[in-house]
Amino acid sequence: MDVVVLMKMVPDAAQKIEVDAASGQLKASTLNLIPFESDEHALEEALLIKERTGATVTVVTTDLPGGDVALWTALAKGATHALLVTRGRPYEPRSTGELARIYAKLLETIPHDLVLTGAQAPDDVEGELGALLAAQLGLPYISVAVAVRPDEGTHSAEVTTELGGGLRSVYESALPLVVGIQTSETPPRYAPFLQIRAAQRSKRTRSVAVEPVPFDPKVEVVALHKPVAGKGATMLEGSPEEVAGRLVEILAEKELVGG
Amino acid sequence: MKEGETPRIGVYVCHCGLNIAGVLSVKSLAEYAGRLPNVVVSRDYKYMCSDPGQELIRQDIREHGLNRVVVAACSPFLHEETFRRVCASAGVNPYFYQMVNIREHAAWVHSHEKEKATRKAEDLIRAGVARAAKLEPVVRQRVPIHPAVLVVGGGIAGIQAALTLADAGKKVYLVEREPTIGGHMAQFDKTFPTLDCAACILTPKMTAVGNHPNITLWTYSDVVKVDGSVGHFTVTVRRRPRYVHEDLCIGCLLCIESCIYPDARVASEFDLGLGKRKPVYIPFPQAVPMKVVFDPETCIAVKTGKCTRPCVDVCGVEGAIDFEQKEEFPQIEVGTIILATGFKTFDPHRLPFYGYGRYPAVYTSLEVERLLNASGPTGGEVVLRNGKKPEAVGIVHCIGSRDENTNRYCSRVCCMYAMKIAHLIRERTGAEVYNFYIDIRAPGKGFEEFYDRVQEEGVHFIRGKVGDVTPETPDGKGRVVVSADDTLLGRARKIPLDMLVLAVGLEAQADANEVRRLFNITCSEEGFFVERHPKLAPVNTFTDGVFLAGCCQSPKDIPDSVAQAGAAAAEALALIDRGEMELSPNFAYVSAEECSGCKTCVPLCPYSAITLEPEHGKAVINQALCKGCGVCVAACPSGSIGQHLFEDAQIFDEIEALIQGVAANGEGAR
Amino acid sequence: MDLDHVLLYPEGKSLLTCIQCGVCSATCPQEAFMEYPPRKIVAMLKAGLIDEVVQSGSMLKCVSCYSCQAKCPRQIRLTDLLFPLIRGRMFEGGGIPAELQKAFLDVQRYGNPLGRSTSERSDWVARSKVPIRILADRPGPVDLLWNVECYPSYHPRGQAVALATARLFHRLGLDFAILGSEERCIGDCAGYFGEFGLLDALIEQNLTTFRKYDFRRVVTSGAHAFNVFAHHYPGYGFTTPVEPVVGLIGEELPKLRPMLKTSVPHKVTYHDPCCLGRCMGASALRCYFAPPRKLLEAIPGLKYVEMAHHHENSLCCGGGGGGMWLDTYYRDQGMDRLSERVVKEAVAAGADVLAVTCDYEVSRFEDAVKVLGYDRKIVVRDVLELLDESAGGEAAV
Amino acid sequence: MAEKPKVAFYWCASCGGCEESVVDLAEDILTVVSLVDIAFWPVAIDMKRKDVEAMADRSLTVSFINGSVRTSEQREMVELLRRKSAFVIAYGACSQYGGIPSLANLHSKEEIFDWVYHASPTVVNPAGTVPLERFDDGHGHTLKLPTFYETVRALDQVIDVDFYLPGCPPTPKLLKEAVLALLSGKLPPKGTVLAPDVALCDECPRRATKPEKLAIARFYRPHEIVPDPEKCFLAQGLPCMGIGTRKGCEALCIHGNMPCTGCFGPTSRTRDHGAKILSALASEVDATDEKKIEEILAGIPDPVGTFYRYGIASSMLRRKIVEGNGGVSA
Repeated sequence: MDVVVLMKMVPDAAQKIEVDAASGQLKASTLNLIPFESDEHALEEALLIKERTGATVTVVTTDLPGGDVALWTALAKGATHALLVTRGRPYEPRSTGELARIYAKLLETIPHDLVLTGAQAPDDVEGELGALLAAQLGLPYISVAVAVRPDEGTHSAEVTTELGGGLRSVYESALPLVVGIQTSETPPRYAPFLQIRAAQRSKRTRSVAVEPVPFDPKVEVVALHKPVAGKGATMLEGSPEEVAGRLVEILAEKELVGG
Repeated sequence: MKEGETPRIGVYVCHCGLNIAGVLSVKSLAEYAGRLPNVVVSRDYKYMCSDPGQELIRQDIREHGLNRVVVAACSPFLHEETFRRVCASAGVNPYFYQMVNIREHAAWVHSHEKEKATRKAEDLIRAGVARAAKLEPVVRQRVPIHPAVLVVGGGIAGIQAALTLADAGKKVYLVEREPTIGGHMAQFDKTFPTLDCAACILTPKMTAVGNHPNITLWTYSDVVKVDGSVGHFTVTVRRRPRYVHEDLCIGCLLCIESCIYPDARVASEFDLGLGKRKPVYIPFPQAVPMKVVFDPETCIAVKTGKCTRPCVDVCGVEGAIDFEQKEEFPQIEVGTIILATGFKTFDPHRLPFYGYGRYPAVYTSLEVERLLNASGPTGGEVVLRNGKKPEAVGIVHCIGSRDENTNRYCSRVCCMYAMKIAHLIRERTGAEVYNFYIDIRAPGKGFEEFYDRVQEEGVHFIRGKVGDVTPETPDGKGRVVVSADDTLLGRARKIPLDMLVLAVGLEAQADANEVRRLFNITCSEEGFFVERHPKLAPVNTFTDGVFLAGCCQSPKDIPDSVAQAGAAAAEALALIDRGEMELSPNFAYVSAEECSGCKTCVPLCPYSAITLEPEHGKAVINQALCKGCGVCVAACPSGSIGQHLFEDAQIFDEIEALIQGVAANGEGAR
Repeated sequence: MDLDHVLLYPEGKSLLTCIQCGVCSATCPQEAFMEYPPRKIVAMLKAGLIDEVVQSGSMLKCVSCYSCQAKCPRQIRLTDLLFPLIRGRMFEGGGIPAELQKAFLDVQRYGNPLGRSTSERSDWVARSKVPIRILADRPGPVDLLWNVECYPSYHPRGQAVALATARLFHRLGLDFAILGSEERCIGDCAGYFGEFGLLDALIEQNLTTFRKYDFRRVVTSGAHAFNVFAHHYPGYGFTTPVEPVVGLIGEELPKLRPMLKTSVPHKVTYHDPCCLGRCMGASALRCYFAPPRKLLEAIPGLKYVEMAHHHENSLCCGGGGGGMWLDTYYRDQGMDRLSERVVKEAVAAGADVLAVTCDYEVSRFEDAVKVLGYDRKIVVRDVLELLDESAGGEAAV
Repeated sequence: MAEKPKVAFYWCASCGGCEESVVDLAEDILTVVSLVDIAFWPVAIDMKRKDVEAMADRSLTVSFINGSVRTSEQREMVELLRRKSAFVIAYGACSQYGGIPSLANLHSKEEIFDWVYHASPTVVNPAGTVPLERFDDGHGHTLKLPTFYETVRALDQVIDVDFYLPGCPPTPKLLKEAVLALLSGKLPPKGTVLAPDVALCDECPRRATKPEKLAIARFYRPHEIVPDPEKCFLAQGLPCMGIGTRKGCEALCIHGNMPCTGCFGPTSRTRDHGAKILSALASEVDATDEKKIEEILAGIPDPVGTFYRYGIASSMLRRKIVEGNGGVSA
């Protein structure tokens, strides 16, 4: 069983991010790229599959700053292989469509029964990466998954997805299959620092050059700006009793609670 | 060997049964030795130390004209003297003998590498032979022994030693720091495991000391200076003023009654502060000598002179009380010294988490001894500081013992005295008594039986040391709750107690290090005086003529202290009756024409054996005081100090021979 | 040192000398909740049953309070060596609660366990009425490098303490500076939970920063950083003297005393943090039991009372060794929180103020006060806040 | 009149002070010259190696050789003189013990060359020129220079030496006594050092001021204090080698208010001069805790240079280990 995890490096929202007034783009100096949370879950799900079935787990990301650290961390957590997609210079596909084509091209060269990726990303809110990739490869695609249970014997997988309000649906699909992971069955594990360093020293990450894919995006980012603070909230002051009383009044006004 | 005579060396390789021969190839070693320079004869033999083995050497000395003997066998500790005697009996100076230790240094430590072990033995023998060629004859010096003995410390050990010697007709000076003899034993109520009354068995001995015509008893005194060496020590004693002339005081104690302070208000040292005394006092009713002491810290007559002195008025002996009395420093001549300076109990303030000094419910075992003692502050009743009788009592063993944070060693007596205290408390109060222990150590005569008895009496034994002591109320004045891991039950126990007794361990006296310097002996890391050999010379020290008795050497109980005191007295007697003593031959000497008088050696000598000869300012070493430690030899910057048996030439040749082999074997060459 | 190699080192070999006296378990504040309390863990280690210990989760309950280690008669290094090594094993098999994992990841990424931006680390400085020098802005020699630490830098209550500290430094005329956004976690939780790789990386990174500047001594806001400085940094060649802030201010008391004019009419008790006392060992010379008490007693109007557990016997706030991020886990395990036990003792002692000096404690104890519903009975203040108040607070600088 | 005994002087690795010390005989030099023929003395008389080679073996009564041996030329010359002389006297500290030049044994040859020809701040050598043992100019001319050995040696580590005259340099008095002794034929045993075998304290004018216990709380270097001209140097914290150095110099340095630096070497009973004095002084340090001891010892920043100033070559230290040749070969 070969599981491939596609990880995406995104700006770390915990850090103060600034927009460059001149270019209208994010200021590179303020950016700290980390793997997106859903991708971490995709990796965790893959590692759980590995622990259950002995599958090999190949982690892939593009060679953006921090990509190497993400791969070392994945190896430290237990991934089998780690690939850095490169063209010999910092590689930044300008759209999910282009990225899907690149990954499709890469996957032609590596074995894959299951391709896991985060269900969405900050620059892929619709979660189209998995869909586009599946379309390119001609594979089935299931998204917002919370559990993936492949069966080597039948060469199929049972995939659980979560819909709004806690509803769950269970699918069965033949392999190979592309899955967008919402959350893994258990929270992503922690990689001890020593093992990350060991992974770094082991030189187990491999760079794979993928030829440029001609792609003409029809959509472009024109400008970015920080949210403007609105005047939404009203601060309630006074003793707890007063505050509670006022709160009841407001809720009643809005007819959210019965008078 | 006369000067210029060539060394003729005989080498004897001992099999020591299979101890050596089982590992080393003794035949090939003997052959190897035979090829070494100056070696005339070389043999191996099953037991060199046996009579035929010894005879073999004597015969070779006669037949081959040997003038040096090397025996490759065991440690010099065991048989160096044996073979020296063999040499002497065949007319060769006994110091023309060299021992090579191929048993401990080769056979035993390398028993799994026989080949290499044999090679190492070759190296050792070669080095020994090289050294033997450079040996020089030595003549041992003798000193006469003064028949008087100084015993320092008047506890049970000192008392026993003094009485034994005095009964043998020897003059004894017994010097005790406290105002009375008796030591710690006098503070106890009962002794384990027989529950004898401590006073009943101790006080007759104390009185015997006080009355013995051969004993000069100096209490309230300490030794301040010791000069000389075995046979002729000159000792200076400081006699502190007790403001009463001992020869005049009849011990009527009227002065105490009449003291201007009507009530006892000074914390009694003897009662560890649990009881009170007056500024003029005797420590306890059976004190010996029965002479009062005026405490200079609290007696206003001594301190300020402003007192109406009713004590003087009431005293029936003219001039017995003398507030002008001064320190005196008498000097005495003795030939031997017995140190019986005892111990102190561990101060549990050092383990603050047991709450000693913080919570009134916490006591030391010695304090409880005083509470239990009929002549103690409560007349033998177990009453707490708050006046109540305890209903639940805990005794924690190993306080200040078996603990890297305090003392590493086992104090040996605590298990037994803790059980004794448990028994007595239970007997007198009916309280529940919990002993918190790690291991019960009861290896003496009647000890295990006593352990059984105390258990049968209903004393609880919890295997687990108390790890936490918390007051039941925030003010800390009431009960304490102790936590222990009952390791046999595998469960934590929290027990509220009215009284917590800390079974404190025994430690060396606080001034052990100064005393050690005074008497030129050594202290272990813990501060106990070190015996010359733990098994074969347990009461001797490395300083000839100074012997040890009792707890100053290591923690021990009363029977062991008494037995050791007897042994120390016997050692002293043996010396006195022999009348003289041979000095160790390995002393250092200064070559007068080579010495530049730089004085480097003088302050370094740990035995104060080096002085400057006044006329030319050259260093001189007193042979009787020199212990052959070699410090001066190493330090002399112009190489003008030599040491018999350890001459530079001998050592360097030995080392060089050793290195040759290592280099030749290609090992260790870096 | 790996657990497998423990016995190769003298510190580890001491394990073999354990006499199973049980002092460790008897003194352990979490003993009741551990499947395997400390004594048993040592026995199991000796018997080679380490995996059972790792799997039991007992080690998650150790809050590195040093009680066992400080009292161990064999000086077995349970708190700072053996337990971290055992916990280090837990990284292999999982079993580390998510909250704690996140704290480690945040330390890895941001140098603080709160997951806050490094650039915001010195935001609190803007609120200070007294000048606070940041070395990156104004390099050059300085006497005192103040290691502010994470909670005082980011947590609102911690920031209040940091501001009070700055005012006291200013009043005393101390020449001090901070690292600002260059400061990183000193490594406490990593070191005591066995994330030695992270500790190592943090130390290397911090030392690189320290080497850029010229300072004579270091003062730490809290107890934990002080402890890590004392135990781990010298091994990396860092020998600059380090003092906790109470130690430093304690020495300045003669100068401070005349400034303490405002009465603080409260009954105050003080919680001894593990990392300023016990952690230095039973025979330690560098315990800070006296300075905070002396400081408190110097405040006019203040009446000092002692809790049942104090000095080397003090309870732990439960925040050490990762405990700060295990509250949810503890709750799930049905355990009572140590911080609540301390607050109860403080109230029982009749105090209306619980004074602390450890950077974790203000927030921990305030939570406990709220959980216990003691809001009206007692408040939690840092010793420095009380001193600052007595010296006139913000209004007087 | 019988032919006067022939004497040679030769100069190896040294500063030249020993040569001057011969002239320091002042008018006594006339006595010497009247009694002996100076057959070879390159510094003063124009004679060449071939002149010595031409002499019969053992035709020189005595050769006074100063300086240590550090080049192949010096080695060849001393071997030559050994053959031609009945007696060889190692003259002065360098010859006897290696002297100050042998402090070079603390460095490798490469380090020395690198410093002298490249690294030293006063060197201007843009071409990076270094001395070569052999240079061909391309026109058939070859220039040969002596080999510079890795290790500096005392004279007796190269040739057999009969007597030693200690000092840096030896005093005229000792030289005169030595010459007269040789001429008289009353010779001490071979290998004798021609100076008294007692340490300098014995003739030190300040001996009485040395306390029994020094308790040195701090060491000073000579430039750090103005020494009391009456008081024992050690009592003032100045490391003085006099306690373990032969007397015979008549305490020259002491009279100049400088502590003894040890040029007369140890007494015959000492194997290692530096170690012996070091061990004596270490026992005088007034501290028992490790940190304080280190602090006090830091007052001697260059212990090897202090205690082995004149004797690295003949000490047990011998030299710094050099990779590849075991550190002992040339």
